[in-house]
Amino acid sequence: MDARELIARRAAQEFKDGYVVNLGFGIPVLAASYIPEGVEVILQAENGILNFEAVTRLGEEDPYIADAACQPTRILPGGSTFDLAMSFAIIRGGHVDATILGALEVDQEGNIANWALPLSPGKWSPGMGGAMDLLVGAKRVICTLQHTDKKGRSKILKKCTLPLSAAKVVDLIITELAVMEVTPEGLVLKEVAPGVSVDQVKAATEADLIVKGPVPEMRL
Amino acid sequence: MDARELIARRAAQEFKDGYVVNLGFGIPVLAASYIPEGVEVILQAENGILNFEAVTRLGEEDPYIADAACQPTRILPGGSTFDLAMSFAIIRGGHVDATILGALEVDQEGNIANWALPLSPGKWSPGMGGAMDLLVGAKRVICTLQHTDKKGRSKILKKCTLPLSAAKVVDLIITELAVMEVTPEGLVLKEVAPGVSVDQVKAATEADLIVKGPVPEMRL
Amino acid sequence: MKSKEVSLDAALSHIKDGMTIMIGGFLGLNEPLAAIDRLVKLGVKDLTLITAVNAYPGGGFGIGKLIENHQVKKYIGSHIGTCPAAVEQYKNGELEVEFYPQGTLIEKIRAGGAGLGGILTPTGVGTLMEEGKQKVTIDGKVYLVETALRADVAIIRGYKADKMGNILYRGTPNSNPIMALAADYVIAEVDYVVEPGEIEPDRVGTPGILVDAVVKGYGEEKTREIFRELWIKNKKLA
Amino acid sequence: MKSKEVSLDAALSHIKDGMTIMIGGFLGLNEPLAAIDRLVKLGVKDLTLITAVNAYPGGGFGIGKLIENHQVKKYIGSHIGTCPAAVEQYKNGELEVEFYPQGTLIEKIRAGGAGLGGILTPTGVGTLMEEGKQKVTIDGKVYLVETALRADVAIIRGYKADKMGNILYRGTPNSNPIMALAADYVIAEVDYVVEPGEIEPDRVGTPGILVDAVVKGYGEEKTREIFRELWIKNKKLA
Repeated sequence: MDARELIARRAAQEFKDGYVVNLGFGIPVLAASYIPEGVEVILQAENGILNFEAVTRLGEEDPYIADAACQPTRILPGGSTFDLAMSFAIIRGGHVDATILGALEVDQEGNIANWALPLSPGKWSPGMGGAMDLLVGAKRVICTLQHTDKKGRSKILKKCTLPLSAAKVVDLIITELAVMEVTPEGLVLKEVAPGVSVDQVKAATEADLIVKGPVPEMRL
Repeated sequence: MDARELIARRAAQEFKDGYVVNLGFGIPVLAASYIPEGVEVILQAENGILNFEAVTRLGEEDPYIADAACQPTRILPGGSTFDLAMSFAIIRGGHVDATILGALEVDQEGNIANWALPLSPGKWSPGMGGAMDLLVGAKRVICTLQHTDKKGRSKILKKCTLPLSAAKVVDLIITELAVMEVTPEGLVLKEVAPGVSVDQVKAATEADLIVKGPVPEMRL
Repeated sequence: MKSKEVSLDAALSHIKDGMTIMIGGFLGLNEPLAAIDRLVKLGVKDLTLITAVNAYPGGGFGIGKLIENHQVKKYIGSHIGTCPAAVEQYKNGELEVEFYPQGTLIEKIRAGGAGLGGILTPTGVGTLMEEGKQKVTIDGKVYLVETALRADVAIIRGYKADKMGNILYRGTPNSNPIMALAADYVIAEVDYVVEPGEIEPDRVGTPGILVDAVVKGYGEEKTREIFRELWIKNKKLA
Repeated sequence: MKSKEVSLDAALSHIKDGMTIMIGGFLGLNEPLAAIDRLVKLGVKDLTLITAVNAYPGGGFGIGKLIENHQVKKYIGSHIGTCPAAVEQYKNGELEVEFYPQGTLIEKIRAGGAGLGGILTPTGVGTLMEEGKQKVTIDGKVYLVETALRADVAIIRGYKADKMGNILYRGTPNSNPIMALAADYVIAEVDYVVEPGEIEPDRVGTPGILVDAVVKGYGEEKTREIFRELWIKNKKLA
């Protein structure tokens, strides 16, 4: 199992039956493939749909319906479409139970940076899309990302260095090494990936990690 | 012709072809009966309809459609229904060409009072409904009212005494005696009713009336 | 997926004395009449009631009954003149009244449902509406800060609902779709309950995720009778 | 009642160099593709372009063409990453970019259309979005003042229009119904033009009074072809 699949599988454990969820691109969308048996969730996409699934077969696509990545999409029974103002009323208004989003950096205070990479001095790219509203509005924010960057530097920081998407909003961080919860006392190590030790997680993490007793293995 | 009919007939002369109009209860609604030949207007009601007419015959009513007075109503071809947020987006957003509203008092600065009569100290009734938004949002505000109250006191004042509905918004005032325009210089007497002299209007008016040359008779 | 259809009493059991409730409708039309009649029977009291406008002119109908039955402690809306009991109780001090321009009120409710702190409106500037409110100046123009408004429970009226709570409206939906966003518990009274998939996605006016309980109201036939009788009595139909 | 249906060129003649325009659509979907292609031919330039998000990933489609053709001086939206030309021009200083969170942007546009001065949002507090903005505190919570946004011209995409300009949307209407309120001149590109009365009042997503010009786009059949080709090319359909 590669890192992406591991993270997606663990993230899928966070789905609860009946949850309304909005999934960011990449690993979060992948998590939908691993929803546990008996759990039904309702997907929300910020372009204005509830309760949909991807269409992949030629001839079944509808050129008036797509998801937030403009992929061909089918509305499921009980689904609906609506305009962007309604979509973000749903998102910002606390009507989404959980969002799973990727990040460039996340820190022990629950700050998250996922919209801005430096393009040239004072200029950032690519932009936040709907992420800032999701981070502020969703009842539960789950952040999925690889623990370290390509150079091995921790993306789980004491303090984010890139421009924030939102301050103090992240509830749970899931990486290929660990599951960490943002609490009022700080970042608590909740689970370690199979075959990974607490010390290995600590070594890969710049943030201060609180370890309370024995840390169980990641639920998958 | 009684005072109400006279005012309504004159107000109807203000309708222009293609106008979107919102009419207050009483005389303004009556004005719709006197729309000039060749002029088509689109009625807007604040509960959320465009392009409608009253239904008066038993069996033609629809218990899911009514106007802003909850009178049975029929949508005309090209009409539409929508929610209150959209209705007031239309009203406040400047998408209504003209509103004709009644008033308790109006003054030479274009202030208007039409929502609050004293009920007991510090308490006012009946409330403004949609009037305050219409007054602020409609491109043109036409105020229809009887020139004086039952005791013969002018309702066209130097300064309103009752709580305002909106400040400096009235464009035109139509009474059974005269038509007056609110201008940056003050209140200009534009027309007098048939058989009414300028002096009679002045005598019945507390506001300062500007008279520029001979005043024509009211267009009806 | 568990059906959201429940009995009227099960849904209304969420309304307790002293709560703030929003009720959709406009002077009686597309108002949840069955739920209101039942609330009158149940007698919950000390309610703060939020509606766009008040009762059908003259009262004795829809939300007018709640006020006439002295169940409302505070009324928030744009107008009370159509409900003699509201005017009387306000005058004698039994009923507290908070007025907002109708366009402001619906935006306050929308803000409450949309996670906004409030909106900036030109409506009410230079009037009593300014009292106690913050102002913001943008490009030299003054706006009132009107803050978000929410309720413990909203009772809305739709035409059809599916069992997942998706609502299709008919005619003038007025305040109903906005209130559906702005309460902790949302009850939708409808004429028909259908299976998921029977309401086209394009026709859903309120997505089911916003609705907690679907209840059957008086149904279409009785609704037709009720309004026919009302409008004949008030000389609107001949 | 005079028909609002006009030719594409007659409608687009209202767009002049230097104007601010809003274009509905979401990564190409329900975007007014025919009007955009024609605008590229016409070559109006120095535009300020407002869209919810940018072009279909990779560009070369819909609004991406306007940017690739160097007709846009300033872009206002929530994201540029899907449009390589936008990123490149922003980097080299040719294109000015103003970012807003998508939910903030749509509320700014809605405020512009609804006569509000702006809205108060929690989104962006504690981030770069605070820069240069007023804040309002309500019950101890801080909100950003996000001011109203309007355009000279909006080009929206509907499915059907009647000749009075009433628009019926199909599928995900995204930013179109909101932009229809917020411009001085509104052009609606649709697949079908029908007579007044042929769109049910309940189905009207944008009332005709908001629309100045109705133009026929590529039509439903060509739209199906365009997206089939696009999605096949991008390996979304097999």
